[in-house]
Amino acid sequence: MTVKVRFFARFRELFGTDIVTDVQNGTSFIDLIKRIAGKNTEGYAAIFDENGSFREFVVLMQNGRRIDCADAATTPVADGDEIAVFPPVAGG
Amino acid sequence: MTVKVRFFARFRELFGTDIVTDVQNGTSFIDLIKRIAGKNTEGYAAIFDENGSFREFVVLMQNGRRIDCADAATTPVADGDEIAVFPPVAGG
Amino acid sequence: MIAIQTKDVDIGQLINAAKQRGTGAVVVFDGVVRDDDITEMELEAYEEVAVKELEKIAGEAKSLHKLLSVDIIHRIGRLSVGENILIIVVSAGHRAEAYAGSRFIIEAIKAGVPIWKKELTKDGGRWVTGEHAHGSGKSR
Amino acid sequence: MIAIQTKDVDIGQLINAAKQRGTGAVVVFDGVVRDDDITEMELEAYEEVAVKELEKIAGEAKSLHKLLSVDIIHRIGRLSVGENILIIVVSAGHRAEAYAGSRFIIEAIKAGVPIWKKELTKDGGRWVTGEHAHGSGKSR
Repeated sequence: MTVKVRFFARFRELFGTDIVTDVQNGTSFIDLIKRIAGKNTEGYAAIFDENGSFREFVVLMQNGRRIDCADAATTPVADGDEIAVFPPVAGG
Repeated sequence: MTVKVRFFARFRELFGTDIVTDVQNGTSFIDLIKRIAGKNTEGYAAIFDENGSFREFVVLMQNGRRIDCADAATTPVADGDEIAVFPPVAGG
Repeated sequence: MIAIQTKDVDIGQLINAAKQRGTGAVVVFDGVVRDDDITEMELEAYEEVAVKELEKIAGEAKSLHKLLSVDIIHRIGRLSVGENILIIVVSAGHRAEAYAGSRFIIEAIKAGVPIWKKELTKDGGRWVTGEHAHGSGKSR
Repeated sequence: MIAIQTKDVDIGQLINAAKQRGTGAVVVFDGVVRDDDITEMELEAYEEVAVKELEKIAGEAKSLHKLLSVDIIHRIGRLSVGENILIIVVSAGHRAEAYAGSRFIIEAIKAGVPIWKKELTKDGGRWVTGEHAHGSGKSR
Protein backbone atom coordinates (compact mmCIF):
# COMPACT_ATOMS: atom_id res chain seq x y z
CA MET A 1 0.00 0.00 0.00
CA THR A 2 1.00 3.62 -0.51
CA VAL A 3 1.21 6.62 1.81
CA LYS A 4 2.36 10.18 1.36
CA VAL A 5 4.62 11.83 3.93
CA ARG A 6 4.79 15.62 4.09
CA PHE A 7 7.47 17.47 6.00
CA PHE A 8 7.26 21.17 6.75
CA ALA A 9 9.57 24.05 7.64
CA ARG A 10 12.93 22.85 8.98
CA PHE A 11 12.01 19.24 8.40
CA ARG A 12 11.11 19.97 4.78
CA GLU A 13 14.54 21.51 4.28
CA LEU A 14 16.10 18.35 5.66
CA PHE A 15 14.00 15.73 3.90
CA GLY A 16 12.08 17.33 1.07
CA THR A 17 8.32 16.89 1.09
CA ASP A 18 5.48 14.96 -0.52
CA ILE A 19 7.36 11.69 -0.26
CA VAL A 20 5.17 8.95 -1.68
CA THR A 21 6.28 5.56 -0.47
CA ASP A 22 5.16 1.94 -0.41
CA VAL A 23 4.66 0.48 3.03
CA GLN A 24 3.80 -2.96 4.30
CA ASN A 25 0.49 -3.55 5.93
CA GLY A 26 0.74 -2.94 9.69
CA THR A 27 3.65 -0.52 9.55
CA SER A 28 3.47 1.91 12.45
CA PHE A 29 3.87 5.66 12.20
CA ILE A 30 7.15 5.69 14.01
CA ASP A 31 8.64 2.92 11.89
CA LEU A 32 7.63 4.64 8.67
CA ILE A 33 9.06 7.99 9.72
CA LYS A 34 12.25 6.40 11.06
CA ARG A 35 12.78 4.66 7.75
CA ILE A 36 12.53 7.94 5.83
CA ALA A 37 14.43 10.00 8.39
CA GLY A 38 17.19 7.39 8.59
CA LYS A 39 18.47 8.51 5.21
CA ASN A 40 19.66 11.79 6.74
CA THR A 41 21.64 11.75 9.98
CA GLU A 42 21.07 15.41 10.80
CA GLY A 43 17.40 15.08 9.99
CA TYR A 44 17.02 11.94 12.07
CA ALA A 45 18.53 13.72 15.09
CA ALA A 46 16.17 16.65 14.56
CA ILE A 47 13.12 14.43 14.94
CA PHE A 48 14.23 11.60 17.27
CA ASP A 49 16.08 11.66 20.56
CA GLU A 50 18.86 9.26 21.67
CA ASN A 51 16.30 6.65 22.68
CA GLY A 52 14.64 6.72 19.30
CA SER A 53 11.52 8.49 20.61
CA PHE A 54 9.97 11.51 18.94
CA ARG A 55 11.39 14.73 20.31
CA GLU A 56 8.88 16.46 22.54
CA PHE A 57 8.09 19.27 20.13
CA VAL A 58 7.46 17.17 17.00
CA VAL A 59 3.90 17.31 15.68
CA LEU A 60 2.36 14.47 13.71
CA MET A 61 -0.80 14.49 11.63
CA GLN A 62 -2.71 11.76 9.89
CA ASN A 63 -4.97 13.14 7.18
CA GLY A 64 -5.03 16.57 8.79
CA ARG A 65 -5.71 15.34 12.33
CA ARG A 66 -3.08 15.51 15.03
CA ILE A 67 -2.04 12.26 16.58
CA ASP A 68 -0.19 11.90 19.83
CA CYS A 69 3.47 11.04 19.39
CA ALA A 70 3.03 8.53 22.22
CA ASP A 71 0.57 6.61 20.04
CA ALA A 72 2.83 6.64 16.99
CA ALA A 73 4.48 3.33 17.87
CA THR A 74 1.18 1.50 18.06
CA THR A 75 -0.83 3.31 15.36
CA PRO A 76 -0.55 1.68 11.92
CA VAL A 77 -0.63 3.79 8.80
CA ALA A 78 -3.38 3.04 6.30
CA ASP A 79 -3.39 2.92 2.53
CA GLY A 80 -3.70 6.40 1.05
CA ASP A 81 -2.81 8.18 4.29
CA GLU A 82 -1.33 11.64 4.18
CA ILE A 83 1.08 11.88 7.06
CA ALA A 84 2.55 15.20 8.14
CA VAL A 85 5.58 15.75 10.36
CA PHE A 86 6.53 19.21 11.50
CA PRO A 87 8.19 21.36 14.14
CA PRO A 88 6.20 23.75 16.37
CA VAL A 89 4.03 26.16 14.44
CA ALA A 90 4.84 29.86 14.33
CA GLY A 91 2.10 31.49 12.31
CA GLY A 92 0.35 34.73 13.05
CA MET B 1 -16.38 91.90 33.39
CA THR B 2 -17.40 89.46 30.66
CA VAL B 3 -17.57 85.68 30.50
CA LYS B 4 -18.71 83.23 27.86
CA VAL B 5 -20.95 80.31 28.76
CA ARG B 6 -21.12 77.32 26.45
CA PHE B 7 -23.81 74.69 26.73
CA PHE B 8 -23.60 71.37 24.90
CA ALA B 9 -25.91 68.59 23.76
CA ARG B 10 -29.27 68.64 25.57
CA PHE B 11 -28.33 71.79 27.44
CA ARG B 12 -27.46 73.55 24.18
CA GLU B 13 -30.89 72.68 22.84
CA LEU B 14 -32.45 74.22 25.95
CA PHE B 15 -30.35 77.38 26.27
CA GLY B 16 -28.44 77.96 23.07
CA THR B 17 -24.68 78.27 23.38
CA ASP B 18 -21.82 80.79 23.36
CA ILE B 19 -23.71 83.12 25.66
CA VAL B 20 -21.53 86.15 26.33
CA THR B 21 -22.66 87.95 29.46
CA ASP B 22 -21.57 90.67 31.84
CA VAL B 23 -21.04 89.59 35.42
CA GLN B 24 -20.19 91.41 38.60
CA ASN B 25 -16.87 90.81 40.22
CA GLY B 26 -17.10 87.94 42.70
CA THR B 27 -20.00 86.15 41.04
CA SER B 28 -19.79 82.42 41.69
CA PHE B 29 -20.19 79.71 39.06
CA ILE B 30 -23.46 78.53 40.45
CA ASP B 31 -24.96 82.01 40.62
CA LEU B 32 -23.97 82.77 37.04
CA ILE B 33 -25.39 79.54 35.71
CA LYS B 34 -28.58 79.89 37.75
CA ARG B 35 -29.11 83.35 36.34
CA ILE B 36 -28.86 82.08 32.77
CA ALA B 37 -30.76 78.86 33.41
CA GLY B 38 -33.51 80.70 35.22
CA LYS B 39 -34.82 82.04 31.93
CA ASN B 40 -36.01 78.54 31.00
CA THR B 41 -37.99 76.48 33.50
CA GLU B 42 -37.42 73.15 31.75
CA GLY B 43 -33.73 73.93 31.36
CA TYR B 44 -33.35 74.99 34.97
CA ALA B 45 -34.85 71.67 36.12
CA ALA B 46 -32.48 69.78 33.83
CA ILE B 47 -29.43 71.25 35.54
CA PHE B 48 -30.54 71.90 39.14
CA ASP B 49 -32.40 69.74 41.63
CA GLU B 50 -35.18 70.86 44.04
CA ASN B 51 -32.60 72.19 46.48
CA GLY B 52 -30.93 74.33 43.86
CA SER B 53 -27.83 72.12 43.70
CA PHE B 54 -26.30 70.91 40.46
CA ARG B 55 -27.71 67.57 39.45
CA GLU B 56 -25.19 64.81 40.04
CA PHE B 57 -24.42 64.22 36.38
CA VAL B 58 -23.78 67.83 35.34
CA VAL B 59 -20.22 68.56 34.25
CA LEU B 60 -18.67 72.02 34.56
CA MET B 61 -15.51 73.33 32.94
CA GLN B 62 -13.61 76.54 33.36
CA ASN B 63 -11.36 77.24 30.38
CA GLY B 64 -11.29 73.57 29.41
CA ARG B 65 -10.61 72.23 32.92
CA ARG B 66 -13.22 70.37 34.89
CA ILE B 67 -14.27 71.86 38.17
CA ASP B 68 -16.11 70.03 40.88
CA CYS B 69 -19.77 70.96 41.11
CA ALA B 70 -19.31 71.07 44.87
CA ASP B 71 -16.89 73.95 44.44
CA ALA B 72 -19.15 75.89 42.10
CA ALA B 73 -20.79 77.84 44.89
CA THR B 74 -17.49 79.13 46.21
CA THR B 75 -15.49 79.49 43.00
CA PRO B 76 -15.79 82.93 41.42
CA VAL B 77 -15.72 83.33 37.67
CA ALA B 78 -12.98 85.52 36.23
CA ASP B 79 -13.01 88.05 33.44
CA GLY B 80 -12.67 86.35 30.06
CA ASP B 81 -13.53 82.89 31.38
CA GLU B 82 -15.00 80.32 29.07
CA ILE B 83 -17.40 78.28 31.13
CA ALA B 84 -18.87 75.04 29.80
CA VAL B 85 -21.89 73.20 31.17
CA PHE B 86 -22.85 69.82 29.81
CA PRO B 87 -24.51 66.47 30.47
CA PRO B 88 -22.52 63.22 30.65
CA VAL B 89 -20.35 62.58 27.61
CA ALA B 90 -21.18 59.81 25.16
CA GLY B 91 -18.43 59.82 22.55
CA GLY B 92 -16.70 56.83 21.02
CA MET C 1 -3.18 62.27 13.47
CA ILE C 2 -5.54 63.34 16.21
CA ALA C 3 -8.68 65.02 14.92
CA ILE C 4 -12.33 65.79 15.39
CA GLN C 5 -13.84 66.28 11.99
CA THR C 6 -16.93 65.78 9.88
CA LYS C 7 -15.22 63.95 7.03
CA ASP C 8 -14.28 60.29 6.95
CA VAL C 9 -10.73 58.97 6.71
CA ASP C 10 -8.98 56.29 4.66
CA ILE C 11 -8.21 53.60 7.22
CA GLY C 12 -5.89 51.77 4.83
CA GLN C 13 -3.72 54.88 4.56
CA LEU C 14 -3.64 55.28 8.32
CA ILE C 15 -2.52 51.67 8.71
CA ASN C 16 0.30 52.15 6.22
CA ALA C 17 1.45 55.31 7.97
CA ALA C 18 1.32 53.52 11.34
CA LYS C 19 3.98 51.02 10.25
CA GLN C 20 6.88 52.80 11.84
CA ARG C 21 10.25 51.17 12.41
CA GLY C 22 9.83 48.32 14.90
CA THR C 23 6.15 47.68 14.16
CA GLY C 24 5.00 44.09 14.46
CA ALA C 25 1.30 44.69 15.09
CA VAL C 26 -1.31 47.25 14.12
CA VAL C 27 -4.72 47.25 15.79
CA VAL C 28 -7.63 49.25 14.42
CA PHE C 29 -10.82 50.04 16.27
CA ASP C 30 -13.65 51.35 14.13
CA GLY C 31 -16.81 52.41 15.94
CA VAL C 32 -19.80 52.37 13.62
CA VAL C 33 -23.32 53.84 13.70
CA ARG C 34 -25.48 50.85 14.64
CA ASP C 35 -28.97 50.44 13.22
CA ASP C 36 -30.82 50.63 16.53
CA ASP C 37 -34.04 51.75 14.83
CA ILE C 38 -32.49 55.08 14.02
CA THR C 39 -32.43 57.08 10.83
CA GLU C 40 -29.19 58.95 11.53
CA MET C 41 -26.89 59.96 14.34
CA GLU C 42 -25.88 63.51 15.15
CA LEU C 43 -22.59 64.09 16.95
CA GLU C 44 -21.47 67.19 18.75
CA ALA C 45 -18.17 67.99 20.46
CA TYR C 46 -16.62 70.66 22.63
CA GLU C 47 -13.97 70.66 19.97
CA GLU C 48 -10.99 72.52 21.37
CA VAL C 49 -11.20 70.68 24.66
CA ALA C 50 -11.96 67.30 23.09
CA VAL C 51 -8.94 67.51 20.78
CA LYS C 52 -6.66 68.35 23.70
CA GLU C 53 -8.05 65.45 25.71
CA LEU C 54 -7.62 63.06 22.78
CA GLU C 55 -4.00 64.22 22.50
CA LYS C 56 -3.49 63.61 26.19
CA ILE C 57 -5.04 60.14 25.95
CA ALA C 58 -2.84 59.31 22.94
CA GLY C 59 0.26 60.36 24.88
CA GLU C 60 -0.72 58.32 27.90
CA ALA C 61 -1.48 55.27 25.75
CA LYS C 62 1.90 55.57 24.02
CA SER C 63 3.89 55.64 27.21
CA LEU C 64 1.77 53.12 29.14
CA HIS C 65 1.61 50.57 26.33
CA LYS C 66 4.79 51.26 24.35
CA LEU C 67 2.87 52.24 21.25
CA LEU C 68 4.87 53.41 18.26
CA SER C 69 2.05 55.45 16.76
CA VAL C 70 -1.47 56.52 17.61
CA ASP C 71 -4.18 57.99 15.36
CA ILE C 72 -7.56 58.99 16.70
CA ILE C 73 -10.21 60.46 14.43
CA HIS C 74 -13.59 61.18 15.97
CA ARG C 75 -16.24 62.33 13.58
CA ILE C 76 -18.98 64.84 14.32
CA GLY C 77 -22.04 66.00 12.44
CA ARG C 78 -24.69 63.78 10.89
CA LEU C 79 -23.76 60.18 10.21
CA SER C 80 -25.82 57.40 8.65
CA VAL C 81 -26.09 53.81 9.79
CA GLY C 82 -22.85 51.97 9.00
CA GLU C 83 -20.70 55.10 8.88
CA ASN C 84 -17.51 55.35 10.91
CA ILE C 85 -17.82 57.35 14.12
CA LEU C 86 -14.44 56.79 15.69
CA ILE C 87 -11.29 55.33 14.23
CA ILE C 88 -8.33 54.42 16.42
CA VAL C 89 -5.18 53.07 14.78
CA VAL C 90 -2.24 52.03 16.96
CA SER C 91 1.01 50.27 16.18
CA ALA C 92 3.41 48.49 18.50
CA GLY C 93 6.22 45.99 18.43
CA HIS C 94 3.97 43.20 19.67
CA ARG C 95 0.29 42.37 19.66
CA ALA C 96 -0.31 42.48 23.42
CA GLU C 97 0.74 46.13 23.53
CA ALA C 98 -1.27 47.03 20.45
CA TYR C 99 -4.49 45.49 21.77
CA ALA C 100 -4.05 46.92 25.26
CA GLY C 101 -3.21 50.38 23.94
CA SER C 102 -6.19 50.42 21.60
CA ARG C 103 -8.53 49.35 24.38
CA PHE C 104 -7.09 51.92 26.78
CA ILE C 105 -7.83 54.68 24.27
CA ILE C 106 -11.44 53.74 23.58
CA GLU C 107 -12.23 53.36 27.27
CA ALA C 108 -10.66 56.74 28.06
CA ILE C 109 -12.67 58.39 25.29
CA LYS C 110 -15.92 56.85 26.51
CA ALA C 111 -15.16 57.92 30.07
CA GLY C 112 -14.35 61.54 29.64
CA VAL C 113 -13.98 63.28 26.29
CA PRO C 114 -16.65 65.96 25.75
CA ILE C 115 -18.48 64.49 22.77
CA TRP C 116 -22.20 63.70 22.59
CA LYS C 117 -24.42 61.64 20.35
CA LYS C 118 -28.04 62.08 19.47
CA GLU C 119 -29.89 59.24 17.81
CA LEU C 120 -32.34 60.58 15.27
CA THR C 121 -35.45 58.47 14.88
CA LYS C 122 -38.68 58.72 12.94
CA ASP C 123 -40.28 60.24 16.06
CA GLY C 124 -37.58 62.78 16.81
CA GLY C 125 -34.36 62.14 18.65
CA ARG C 126 -32.81 60.99 21.88
CA TRP C 127 -29.47 61.90 23.40
CA VAL C 128 -27.34 58.85 24.14
CA THR C 129 -26.79 58.53 27.87
CA GLY C 130 -23.20 57.40 27.72
CA GLU C 131 -21.64 54.68 29.80
CA HIS C 132 -20.40 56.95 32.56
CA ALA C 133 -23.60 58.74 33.38
CA HIS C 134 -22.35 60.32 36.59
CA GLY C 135 -20.56 63.43 35.49
CA SER C 136 -20.01 64.57 39.09
CA GLY C 137 -17.56 67.15 37.87
CA LYS C 138 -14.58 65.11 38.96
CA SER C 139 -11.60 65.30 36.68
CA ARG C 140 -10.21 62.07 35.24
CA MET D 1 -13.18 35.43 3.76
CA ILE D 2 -10.80 32.86 5.19
CA ALA D 3 -7.66 32.41 3.12
CA ILE D 4 -4.02 31.53 2.99
CA GLN D 5 -2.51 33.32 0.06
CA THR D 6 0.58 35.07 -1.23
CA LYS D 7 -1.14 38.29 -2.25
CA ASP D 8 -2.09 41.15 0.02
CA VAL D 9 -5.64 42.32 0.69
CA ASP D 10 -7.39 45.67 0.83
CA ILE D 11 -8.16 46.10 4.53
CA GLY D 12 -10.49 49.04 3.84
CA GLN D 13 -12.65 46.81 1.66
CA LEU D 14 -12.73 44.10 4.30
CA ILE D 15 -13.84 46.64 6.91
CA ASN D 16 -16.66 47.86 4.69
CA ALA D 17 -17.80 44.31 4.01
CA ALA D 18 -17.67 43.54 7.75
CA LYS D 19 -20.32 46.16 8.51
CA GLN D 20 -23.22 43.77 8.58
CA ARG D 21 -26.59 44.65 10.07
CA GLY D 22 -26.18 45.26 13.80
CA THR D 23 -22.50 46.21 13.65
CA GLY D 24 -21.34 48.78 16.18
CA ALA D 25 -17.65 47.92 16.26
CA VAL D 26 -15.04 46.56 13.88
CA VAL D 27 -11.62 45.50 15.16
CA VAL D 28 -8.72 44.83 12.82
CA PHE D 29 -5.52 43.05 13.75
CA ASP D 30 -2.69 43.42 11.26
CA GLY D 31 0.47 41.44 11.96
CA VAL D 32 3.44 42.97 10.21
CA VAL D 33 6.98 41.80 9.33
CA ARG D 34 9.12 43.50 11.97
CA ASP D 35 12.62 44.73 11.15
CA ASP D 36 14.47 42.44 13.57
CA ASP D 37 17.68 42.68 11.56
CA ILE D 38 16.12 40.67 8.79
CA THR D 39 16.05 41.17 5.07
CA GLU D 40 12.82 39.27 4.41
CA MET D 41 10.54 36.71 5.92
CA GLU D 42 9.53 33.46 4.28
CA LEU D 43 6.25 31.86 5.30
CA GLU D 44 5.12 28.33 4.70
CA ALA D 45 1.83 26.62 5.49
CA TYR D 46 0.29 23.17 5.45
CA GLU D 47 -2.35 24.88 3.42
CA GLU D 48 -5.33 22.54 3.28
CA VAL D 49 -5.12 21.84 6.99
CA ALA D 50 -4.36 25.44 7.97
CA VAL D 51 -7.38 26.76 6.05
CA LYS D 52 -9.65 24.24 7.77
CA GLU D 53 -8.26 25.18 11.16
CA LEU D 54 -8.71 28.89 10.43
CA GLU D 55 -12.32 28.18 9.48
CA LYS D 56 -12.83 26.27 12.70
CA ILE D 57 -11.29 29.09 14.75
CA ALA D 58 -13.49 31.64 12.96
CA GLY D 59 -16.59 29.60 13.78
CA GLU D 60 -15.60 29.24 17.42
CA ALA D 61 -14.85 32.95 17.70
CA LYS D 62 -18.23 33.83 16.18
CA SER D 63 -20.21 31.74 18.59
CA LEU D 64 -18.09 32.44 21.69
CA HIS D 65 -17.93 36.21 21.16
CA LYS D 66 -21.12 36.92 19.19
CA LEU D 67 -19.21 38.16 16.19
CA LEU D 68 -21.21 39.19 13.13
CA SER D 69 -18.40 38.57 10.66
CA VAL D 70 -14.87 37.21 10.63
CA ASP D 71 -12.17 37.52 7.97
CA ILE D 72 -8.79 35.89 8.36
CA ILE D 73 -6.14 36.23 5.66
CA HIS D 74 -2.76 34.68 6.39
CA ARG D 75 -0.11 35.35 3.81
CA ILE D 76 2.64 32.95 2.78
CA GLY D 77 5.70 33.27 0.58
CA ARG D 78 8.34 35.96 0.82
CA LEU D 79 7.41 39.17 2.60
CA SER D 80 9.45 42.30 3.18
CA VAL D 81 9.72 44.33 6.36
CA GLY D 82 6.49 46.24 6.93
CA GLU D 83 4.34 43.91 4.83
CA ASN D 84 1.15 42.42 6.23
CA ILE D 85 1.48 38.82 7.43
CA LEU D 86 -1.90 38.23 8.99
CA ILE D 87 -5.06 40.28 8.78
CA ILE D 88 -8.01 39.58 11.06
CA VAL D 89 -11.17 41.66 10.67
CA VAL D 90 -14.10 41.07 13.01
CA SER D 91 -17.35 42.92 13.53
CA ALA D 92 -19.74 42.81 16.46
CA GLY D 93 -22.55 44.77 18.01
CA HIS D 94 -20.30 46.13 20.74
CA ARG D 95 -16.63 46.78 21.27
CA ALA D 96 -16.01 44.28 24.09
CA GLU D 97 -17.07 41.41 21.84
CA ALA D 98 -15.06 42.67 18.88
CA TYR D 99 -11.83 43.03 20.89
CA ALA D 100 -12.28 39.68 22.66
CA GLY D 101 -13.13 37.87 19.43
CA SER D 102 -10.14 39.35 17.61
CA ARG D 103 -7.80 38.38 20.43
CA PHE D 104 -9.24 34.87 20.62
CA ILE D 105 -8.51 34.36 16.93
CA ILE D 106 -4.89 35.53 16.99
CA GLU D 107 -4.10 33.46 20.08
CA ALA D 108 -5.66 30.36 18.53
CA ILE D 109 -3.66 30.87 15.34
CA LYS D 110 -0.41 31.26 17.26
CA ALA D 111 -1.18 28.18 19.32
CA GLY D 112 -1.96 25.66 16.67
CA VAL D 113 -2.36 26.46 12.98
CA PRO D 114 0.33 24.77 10.85
CA ILE D 115 2.13 27.81 9.50
CA TRP D 116 5.85 28.54 9.86
CA LYS D 117 8.07 31.56 9.46
CA LYS D 118 11.70 31.80 8.51
CA GLU D 119 13.54 35.03 9.05
CA LEU D 120 15.98 35.63 6.24
CA THR D 121 19.09 37.52 7.29
CA LYS D 122 22.32 38.58 5.63
CA ASP D 123 23.91 35.41 7.06
CA GLY D 124 21.22 32.97 5.99
CA GLY D 125 18.01 32.28 7.83
CA ARG D 126 16.46 31.09 11.05
CA TRP D 127 13.12 29.43 11.64
CA VAL D 128 11.00 31.27 14.16
CA THR D 129 10.46 29.11 17.22
CA GLY D 130 6.86 30.08 17.85
CA GLU D 131 5.31 30.81 21.19
CA HIS D 132 4.07 27.30 21.84
CA ALA D 133 7.26 25.38 21.32
CA HIS D 134 5.96 22.13 22.77
CA GLY D 135 4.22 20.46 19.91
CA SER D 136 3.57 17.31 21.95
CA GLY D 137 1.15 16.12 19.33
CA LYS D 138 -1.85 16.99 21.47
CA SER D 139 -4.81 18.32 19.58
CA ARG D 140 -6.23 21.68 20.59
